[in-house]
Amino acid sequence: MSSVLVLALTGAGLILLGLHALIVKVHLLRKILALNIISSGIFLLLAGLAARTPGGEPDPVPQAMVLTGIVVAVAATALALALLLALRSATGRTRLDDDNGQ
Amino acid sequence: MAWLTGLPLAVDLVLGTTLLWLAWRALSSPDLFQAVALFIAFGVILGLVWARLDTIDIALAEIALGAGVTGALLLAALSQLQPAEVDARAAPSATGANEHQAGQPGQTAETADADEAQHKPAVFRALLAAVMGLLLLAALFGLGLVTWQLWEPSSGLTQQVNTHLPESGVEHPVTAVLLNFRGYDTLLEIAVLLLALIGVWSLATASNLGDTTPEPVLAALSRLLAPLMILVAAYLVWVGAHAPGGAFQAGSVLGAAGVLLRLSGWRLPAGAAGWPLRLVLALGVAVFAFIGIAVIGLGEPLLGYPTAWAKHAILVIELAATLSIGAILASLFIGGRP
Amino acid sequence: MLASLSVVLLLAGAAFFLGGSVGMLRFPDVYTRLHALTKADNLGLGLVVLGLMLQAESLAAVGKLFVIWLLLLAASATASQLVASWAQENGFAPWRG
Amino acid sequence: MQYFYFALILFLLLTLVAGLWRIRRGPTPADRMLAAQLFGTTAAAILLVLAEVSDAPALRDVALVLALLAAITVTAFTRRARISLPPGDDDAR
Amino acid sequence: MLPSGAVWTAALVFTPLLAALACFLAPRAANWIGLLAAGLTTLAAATMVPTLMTDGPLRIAVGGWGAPLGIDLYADGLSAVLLLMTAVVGLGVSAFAPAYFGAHPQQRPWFWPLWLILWAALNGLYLSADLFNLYVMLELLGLSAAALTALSGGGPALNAAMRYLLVSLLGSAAYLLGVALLYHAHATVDIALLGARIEPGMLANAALAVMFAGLMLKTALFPFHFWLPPAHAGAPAPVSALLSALVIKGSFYLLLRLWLDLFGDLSRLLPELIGLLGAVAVLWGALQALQQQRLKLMIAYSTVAQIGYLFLAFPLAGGLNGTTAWRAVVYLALAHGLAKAAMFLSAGALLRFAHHDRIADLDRAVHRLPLTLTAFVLAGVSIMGLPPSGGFVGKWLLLEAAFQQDRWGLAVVVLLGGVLAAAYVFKVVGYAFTPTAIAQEAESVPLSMQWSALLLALGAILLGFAAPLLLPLLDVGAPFEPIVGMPS
Repeated sequence: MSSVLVLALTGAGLILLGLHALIVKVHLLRKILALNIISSGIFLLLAGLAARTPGGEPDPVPQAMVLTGIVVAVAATALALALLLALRSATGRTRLDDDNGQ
Repeated sequence: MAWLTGLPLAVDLVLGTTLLWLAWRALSSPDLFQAVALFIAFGVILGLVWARLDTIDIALAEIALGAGVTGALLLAALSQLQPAEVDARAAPSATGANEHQAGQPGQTAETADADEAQHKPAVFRALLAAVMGLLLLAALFGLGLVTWQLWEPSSGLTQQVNTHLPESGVEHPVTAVLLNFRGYDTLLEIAVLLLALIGVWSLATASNLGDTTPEPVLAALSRLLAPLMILVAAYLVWVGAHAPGGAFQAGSVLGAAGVLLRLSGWRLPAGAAGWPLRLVLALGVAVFAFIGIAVIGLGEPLLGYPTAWAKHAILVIELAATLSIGAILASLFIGGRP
Repeated sequence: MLASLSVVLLLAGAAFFLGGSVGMLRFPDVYTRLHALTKADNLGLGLVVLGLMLQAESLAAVGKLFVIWLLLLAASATASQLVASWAQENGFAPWRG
Repeated sequence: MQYFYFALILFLLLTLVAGLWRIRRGPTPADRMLAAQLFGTTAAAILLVLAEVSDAPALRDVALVLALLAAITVTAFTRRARISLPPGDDDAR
Repeated sequence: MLPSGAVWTAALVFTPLLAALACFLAPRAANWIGLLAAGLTTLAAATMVPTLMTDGPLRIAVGGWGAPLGIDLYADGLSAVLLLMTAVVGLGVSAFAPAYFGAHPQQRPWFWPLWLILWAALNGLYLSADLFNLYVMLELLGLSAAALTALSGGGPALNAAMRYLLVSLLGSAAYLLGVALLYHAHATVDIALLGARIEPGMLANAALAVMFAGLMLKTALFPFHFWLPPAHAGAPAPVSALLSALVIKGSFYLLLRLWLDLFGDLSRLLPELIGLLGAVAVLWGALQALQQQRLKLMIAYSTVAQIGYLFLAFPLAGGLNGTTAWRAVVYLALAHGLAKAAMFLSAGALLRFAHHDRIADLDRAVHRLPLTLTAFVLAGVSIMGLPPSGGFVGKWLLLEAAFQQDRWGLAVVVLLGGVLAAAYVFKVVGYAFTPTAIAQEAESVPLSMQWSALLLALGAILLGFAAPLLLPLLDVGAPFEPIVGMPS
């Protein structure tokens, strides 16, 4: 049991590592990686806690949710990467423009 | 020999620490290529973690996607972002010297991934970093505490799933949840994939992959592997009815087959690249929605398959979904409109 | 008897994995590291797979294990080939002495 | 026997972590990819042992998928390296 | 279990979804498929009104399993009015789009499937009673909105879309974290079941914190509004209308639901804080709008201000006659949806007309494009909150709640926000009457573009008269009362 707790806490750590990088890093590819790591952390928490059933067989419902989440994350990553490439070819930049207005 | 009982815990500690270290390095190493490579490794370790947690369906999906389409997508994006990198790295004598300066000739300043904008004063930045660090630590502490609090055995919905499993049409609980109990989510999630592809196509970032002639060894490998991947995908759909596996995992492997074929220079015949391809891409959502709505005519609720037909309905949906997911993932990798 | 043979095979496999990793870390250039990789892949995994085959519950499981080994063998052979030719094309001279 | 398997897993895991150092260190992308390949092989071995120890034969399918896809990353990498060279410039250096 | 209920519920989500597939398969027929789907979806939204009025709120177990094992759909008055507003705005934008994209043929085949998926996601969001299903809807909504933002291409739009996508993904990730915590604490993700099982404590507070942070980020409440102006101003005009009028309402609705059904009793401090942020948003957004030189950016900042109003209900809800405050902000959300869509569509028509949207160079647009300027002014009337518009009804109710509880500060913010809105709307009108030195080149604007804007603006005004009809509908199922009916 306790080893599953270790992995769930790892999930919490991943979320915050990712969040930190998402805010601090400016390169968009890095931000995309950060978002993926945040999602992975959340999935680890969601499915990690599913393993604390008394019978030992993990709860299938969170497993299904994580599977759904993983596929959504891939879709989002693909769209974000395509946007990054389009932004790069339009402006030559791979970071967000800090200017809020035009 | 009491220390032996600590071995499983030691395995998990190593896995957890490695995961955190990989995430940290992937997010902070100065070289983007290294970051992506470490991120792919992160995916594999995460797959091992899922295996340790006995969540084998997730392990399958994580490995199939991480080692397949996601990894290839990231590497392809990187190759378009840093076209001149190889020239910059070609100094044969270098032993780690050039990994510290990602910004090479041909890369402009922004690919060097300098951390923060430079116009703010240093004191302000340090203060901001300190405040943010404190906030994040507090959040980590809170999240850890909550996780700790949740730490008492609980069966969640396991019992209810098992009770209704015989009516679901499949024997594997996770597949039953995905395709029957929470099939609505799954239907929409295939729609999310299709949506991402429409978004990618609307951006029309044509990929320049696959225009060179493939290495002979690569062509040979893909001739061997692609049929095997299709076989394994079919096996995963079949096995999903009673064991870990199913449409997502199978679709991910199918998508990987598409990526491999594309990498070895294969292209869709021109006749198939138009609406036949689109039909395959849309098939998953269409079939799922069609069956889900058609059952209303039989007096069933939305997406409620009659128990006698559930098995067949799920099989048809899974086959269509596998084809679509595979085709969408491969098309996401290829990028530009066919 | 079968069990102890299996343990011996697994241990031998583990030793080759160790060798592969040490080689990966210690060998001087990419070509010699290629050798380290192939040792771990071909032999290390092969021995582990063989050890596990002795414990396998069915013939199908044995077959699956064998296929996994073959696949990784093919992958590592291809990878070695591709990486070596890449290294040569990009002007990395093999390490001598 | 259980603990023997766990010890084996731990050992393999540690060699895998050691291999990570090469991914991080490089120095060339080729080194990183070789290390990644070794990484995949070791992970497959761990999955197979784990299938034995937790009596979950389905984990072999995970190893199978990993073995099947192991070539893709390395292939994607080499394609990337080729594409980025200007056409006809392959023998220049 | 009502078969008719299941039928229209299915129609509300699946009509736009399947139409999106059809547009994807037959891009050349996209205009016709899209318009047909818009009509059918609006019809479905309209047919459910009498059903709800006679039978009360509706709960449908998808697949027949029922919560907690399966996913439940739930429709009450709150869902219904938002579905209706979405349908009306959707119809208007769909009528505007063919002519608009006639000038941008390369964007048209992508606009339709993306917009129809966005519509399906919104309808699904308003109908779902399942927190995880809502997560999938949020992602569907966020990804389609980001892709639509990028549609016009070019550096600024792509930059805005990228920022929007990252923000949106972070917001839904935070929301999902809250869902994970709640599921593991209470073994369900059904909102009604959770409402019965949730109890004050650290876990509930943690879930509240992450879910609200994520959704406030997505709703662009001050100070999380940074991503909104460039995204809403940079997108093609019909997309701007969708983003401003509809998309932010989706995440706001979810915030409202969570607050009403799950978290309302947890904190005394949080509603005050949210109200304060809302008040700052009202003033800050309006001041920023006043300073903008470009029409679309001005309208976008106006949205930042109008979002602020929606959050003013939180501090009022706990007090005397708190449901009035909720009714008020829902009414404001409806009025803003119609009015803001009309404004952005007018801006689109003006852009087509003059090829620029510099406010100072509008050059007698009022004479040359009277329909469009009328639409803009009528929408402005609702945004300002002047009678007899929908915005007036909303603000009136909000003021009533504030006065009853002696919250004078909030009342002042409401009034001041209206004055500032009047200032920025009249600034535009003033320039539209003024001739400029250089004669403007002008292109004729298709009537369908002008009329769809005008009809939406008229809708925003008519909303003021519709209050006797809409407020009873809003109360179906008593969404603002503390106790929610349990699933049967």
